[in-house]
Amino acid sequence: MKKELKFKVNGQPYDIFVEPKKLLVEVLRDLVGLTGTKRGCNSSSCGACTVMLNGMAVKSCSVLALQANGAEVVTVEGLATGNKLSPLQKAFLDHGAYQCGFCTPGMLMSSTALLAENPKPTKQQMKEGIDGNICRCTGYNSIIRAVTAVVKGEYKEAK
Amino acid sequence: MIKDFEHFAPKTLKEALALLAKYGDDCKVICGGQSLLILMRQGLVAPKYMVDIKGISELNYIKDEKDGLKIGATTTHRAIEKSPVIKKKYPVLVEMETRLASIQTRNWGTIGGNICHGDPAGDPVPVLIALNATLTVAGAKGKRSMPVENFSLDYFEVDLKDGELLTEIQIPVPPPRTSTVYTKFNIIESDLATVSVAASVTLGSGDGVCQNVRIALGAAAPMAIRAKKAEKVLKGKKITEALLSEAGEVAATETEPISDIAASEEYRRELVKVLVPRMTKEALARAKKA
Amino acid sequence: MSEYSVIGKRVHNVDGTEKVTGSAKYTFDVVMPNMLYGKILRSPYPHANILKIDTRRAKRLVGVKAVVTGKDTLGRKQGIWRRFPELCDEEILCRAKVRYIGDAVAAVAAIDEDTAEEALDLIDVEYEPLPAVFDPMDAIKEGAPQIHEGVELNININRHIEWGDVDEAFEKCDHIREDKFKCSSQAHVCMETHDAVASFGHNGKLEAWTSSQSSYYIQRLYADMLDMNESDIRVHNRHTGGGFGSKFELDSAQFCAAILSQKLCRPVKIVLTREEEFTATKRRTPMYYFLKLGAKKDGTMLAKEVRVITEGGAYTAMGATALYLTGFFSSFPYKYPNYRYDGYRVYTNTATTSAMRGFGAPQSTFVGESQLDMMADDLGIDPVELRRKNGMTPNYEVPGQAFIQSCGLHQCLDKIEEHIKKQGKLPPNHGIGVSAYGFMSGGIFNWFNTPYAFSAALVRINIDGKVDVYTGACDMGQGSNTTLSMICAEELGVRLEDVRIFSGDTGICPPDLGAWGSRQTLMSGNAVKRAAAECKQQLIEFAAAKMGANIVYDLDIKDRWVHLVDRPERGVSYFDIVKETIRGKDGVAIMGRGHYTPHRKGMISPAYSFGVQAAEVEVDPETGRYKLVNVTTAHESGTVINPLGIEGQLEGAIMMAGGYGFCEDQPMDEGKILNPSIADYKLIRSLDMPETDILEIDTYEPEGPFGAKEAGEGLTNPTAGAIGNAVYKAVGVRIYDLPITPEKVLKALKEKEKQTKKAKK
Amino acid sequence: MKMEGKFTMKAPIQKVWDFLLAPGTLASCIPGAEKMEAIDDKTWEGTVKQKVGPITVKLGFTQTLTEVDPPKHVKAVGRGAAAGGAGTFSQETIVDLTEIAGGEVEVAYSSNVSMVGRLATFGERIMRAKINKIGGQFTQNLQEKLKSELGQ
Repeated sequence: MKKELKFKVNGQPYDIFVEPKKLLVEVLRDLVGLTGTKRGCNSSSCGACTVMLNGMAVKSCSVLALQANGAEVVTVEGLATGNKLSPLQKAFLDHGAYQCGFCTPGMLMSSTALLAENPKPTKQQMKEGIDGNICRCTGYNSIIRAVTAVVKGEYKEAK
Repeated sequence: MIKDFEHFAPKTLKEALALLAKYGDDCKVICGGQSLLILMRQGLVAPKYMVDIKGISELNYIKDEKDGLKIGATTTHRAIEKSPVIKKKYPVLVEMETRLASIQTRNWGTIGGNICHGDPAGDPVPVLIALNATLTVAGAKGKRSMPVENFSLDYFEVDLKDGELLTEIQIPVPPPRTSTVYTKFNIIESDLATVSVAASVTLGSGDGVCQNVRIALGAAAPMAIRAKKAEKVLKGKKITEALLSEAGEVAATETEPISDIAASEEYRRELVKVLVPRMTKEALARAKKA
Repeated sequence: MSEYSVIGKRVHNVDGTEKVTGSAKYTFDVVMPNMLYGKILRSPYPHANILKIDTRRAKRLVGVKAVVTGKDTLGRKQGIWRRFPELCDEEILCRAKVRYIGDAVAAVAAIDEDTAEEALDLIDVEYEPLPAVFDPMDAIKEGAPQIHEGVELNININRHIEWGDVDEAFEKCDHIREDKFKCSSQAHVCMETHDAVASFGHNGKLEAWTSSQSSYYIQRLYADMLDMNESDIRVHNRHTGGGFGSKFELDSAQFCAAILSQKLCRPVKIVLTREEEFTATKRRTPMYYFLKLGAKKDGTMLAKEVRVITEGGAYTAMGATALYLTGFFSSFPYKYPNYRYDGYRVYTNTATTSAMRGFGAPQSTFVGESQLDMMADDLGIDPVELRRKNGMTPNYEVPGQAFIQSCGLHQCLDKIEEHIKKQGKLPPNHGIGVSAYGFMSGGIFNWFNTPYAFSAALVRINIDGKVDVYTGACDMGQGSNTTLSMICAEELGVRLEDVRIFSGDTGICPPDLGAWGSRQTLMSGNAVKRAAAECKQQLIEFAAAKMGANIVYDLDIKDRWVHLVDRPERGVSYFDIVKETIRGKDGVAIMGRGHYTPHRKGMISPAYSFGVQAAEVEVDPETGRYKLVNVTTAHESGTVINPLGIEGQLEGAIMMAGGYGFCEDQPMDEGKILNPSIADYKLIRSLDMPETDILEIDTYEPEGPFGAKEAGEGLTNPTAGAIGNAVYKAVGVRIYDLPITPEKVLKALKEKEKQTKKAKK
Repeated sequence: MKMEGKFTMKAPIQKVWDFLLAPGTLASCIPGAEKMEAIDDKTWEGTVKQKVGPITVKLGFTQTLTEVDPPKHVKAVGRGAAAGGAGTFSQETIVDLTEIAGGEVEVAYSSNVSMVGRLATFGERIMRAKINKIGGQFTQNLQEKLKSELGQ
């Protein structure tokens, strides 16, 4: 039996009815229509589906959609303001912190959550911050360089 | 593929227990769901009813009380990791949490869910055993408590009867000059443990004698276990390298490891032999400073 | 470098903004009106006859629109070695027999994925299990179960390469080593699993969207399997979530989606699950290696003999190429005067082994570089010195095989030696291991039997001066769209932002063999460059006439400025010239065509890149656990088109190749892969990733566009060998089989301890 | 997954053999066996229920004696399928009896269990651990039954 799910995605309120078995990632992609969030595994291992739920990075394939009732969700589509990219998005571009791009939404959400929580992380903390996300292309170091650049304030005016 | 189910989101423990009593074997409890949802996606678990206790706020707390630390079962790993009081008084819990899976998992997954999943390679249980923790479960008939090492019964099986819920973890105030440490051995940093060791050492006053020691092993048997014989080797003695190494050898005989894709049975025993002395020594060194 | 205005600049990929905003659309994201979802039923047996398939119960399930089996296909067998029909051995939807756990037997289309999956459980397949064989060493024995009818001893294919007189040369050697190694399997683990949306119209034409490295191959193989004209099939390549060698053969998602769609005339989408991705797509070829290496006292290598038996799995796929290349690259990057290779690819009842980044060379480099270090040890020669003594140099001919023009191996060796010296005395249990490598820039072979040029491109300049590039090349994340756009911009003398690229759409792009064998920078790059040059020529002809320049002057275009080369201040705006040229050509947009097929470049590749890598590890001798501390690579890939792109390729290769050495493996039990999930398949994550440093060496490859050559796969070759050599340097034990796990290291340490004790007694 | 072992017992070989071949002896040693029905003197059908943590598996299975060489050798082959299409399994048990000195009989057994399907693919770590354990219990049950039956 479907149940009501009221939540906000990227600031936009939604009031929809979902089957209890639906995972947050499925609702975001199939019902809300935001396909930026990806799915790469079936075992909560790859992090491609990472979104922010009430400010925390979570794997949206491992959260029942109904558990997001009343919550605020931010997806990769919510990072840029109009045509203005977020500092991390800009840094990812400049540092080549993506290749095929399939893990990138998850990487961006993990790093965004990390910096929201701790604006001055150490390198080790940055690595921990994206350790739940697999990237098969870049080797991670360019992602760490991108996050470092943001932490150093190189993208300040972009805010 | 997840089979559909009926979803209940009780707001209180009482409501949850009533639901569990009503639906019995046909229902499963979900909290963070970080382990359960994987099994459900794989079609291995397909409950008709799901009691979602994530929203029960009365079980979500960290309390620092006179007789020790109380953690509610629906407290997330991340809340423990970031708790200032835990960091100050029970730093081993923070060390353990930072190595548990990924931040995403810790943000949503809960300590209670982890313990109830009964994975012998889980991180919290060995540490809680070393800390001499107690668990409280609640059911229709009331509450009961037990030492954490008695809770796990077998592979992925714990001492929860139908209709019962884990509600609280209690950690006693450690005696003075006590230190507890934890390590897990794996190949990929954030992976499950191939073998894990938690050790807690209490030093006697001044003489450097090991007054008490608790050693717990993860992924070395069907459930996290206490290496009691190894503890005996060390207890009441002044610790020497030879004794430590003997404790490692003895601990290895207490294990019942399996061979799987991560490691062979023999290798797991070897790791216990190495890591038990190593962690005990570490705990000892820290206890001396404490 | 300053001679270029676009090339050599650090630029972000042309599709970067889409990727960081989540607006990039992958096949995974494609949703079409009236679309159905498909799922595939796979064999749980490694080897069995299919006695009966009853689909009635599945068809009755509400929401199921079609169920197909092998009987619904034309019964053809496909393979990428099309020139050799006997090597086209895979039906994809099996009709009579399954040959590995994961072979497809039926497919369902339904209104949603859950319904389709539910229907799979309702298909009753009656199997007759057959004796199965999993290890090539067993499969090759007399009396082993025969996997393909008529294939004796299960030998799928064998390759022989030889030059010089190997036997005679061994007699002259002062020292000979014989060693055995085993290379493990590896999964590609593309973040986007194989997926396809196939859509047949009522006109019988097929349009498909798929995550692929070669739209042309998929189009052609579809045509083979469905008995259609190529031109009635349009394959789109959208953003592709990684390929690494796994996505240029026709796969079960593509084929089953098409068969279902053909039946229903509705779009059908199939996305493989991660488990299917691990168990039912191709993987890296495991190999048994038997090496014999002979040298003079002074370190001169006189002869090498290599025998390889590879685990082929159930079908041929690209495994035949891997067999050939591992044999050729076993001689790399050294000047062996005498060399012999014999390789056998053996069918087994396991998932098919095929192409994966490096294509047989990571295997040959691991074993070759391990053995070379052992030889250095035996001879008492420094490992870098030994490599220097025998290393390839520019303009070297591999006898009868290949001609190497540019080669910066020695500069790389110098840089790495310098790097190692700079580290000084290492802490205890640390070690630095070295590994040298080379790789090809695209293959010359045409077993696919294409009548087309290997690469082709069209360039069109529109009235506003903006440039459209059309190429069959496929960007799977490696950044070829960016590289090719840069090459086009440089050649035409415009800015990168003036170029728009359309790639991998067989409906509008000229055929190109696609993104494999590190071919796109050189081959597609040459095609694009030539197409751009043809456009530029038209502009320059017009500009020369317009400017009335003296006939002795050459014209060129740089940064949108059409000018005299010797008097750059004399010129006109590119935009003006474009407008006028189009007007002058009766309103036809300016178009250029370019193509490239290597000729007279030997049998392997038109160019080779080289490098040397040094890996530092720290070993815990009590547990065998080691940490990858640093990986430093000196490499040369000719002119660097996009430095940012090359860094990414290099660091990414270390994650993958380091994983091959360190932790990635696919253990099996009776043909069943035991770790078909990312939870159980160990991948290097950010906390495990070593520090990486790059030492760039300048070279210029005459055959490449602006002097460029490959920088994609070669970088995957050295790391496993460097790790093995580093572990040896750190604690003195040699691991002969991949991956080099802590457990193996500890076992070897204990064995060594035993031997030392014995020796003391 | 293979399990092997042997033990000795003081009893006439024929007696051990008779017991071993008695209807259902082998099948009933399977831990969690719930219902056992003899189809003929060589075939039994039954169900097995096993709980592995959160996973409950219900298997329907058939066991057949495929090789009988009295009083020395018996081979039993079992096949089963889990309810809900979660997977199928096959099991092969060989028991060899050898008379050794002093009126003792050596009972050597080997058992090979293999699983296919979703259970096998997904629950690797969990199932493997459990199957090892079930295998151990099976042989333990066999030993205990023999010993108790033959009064040792």
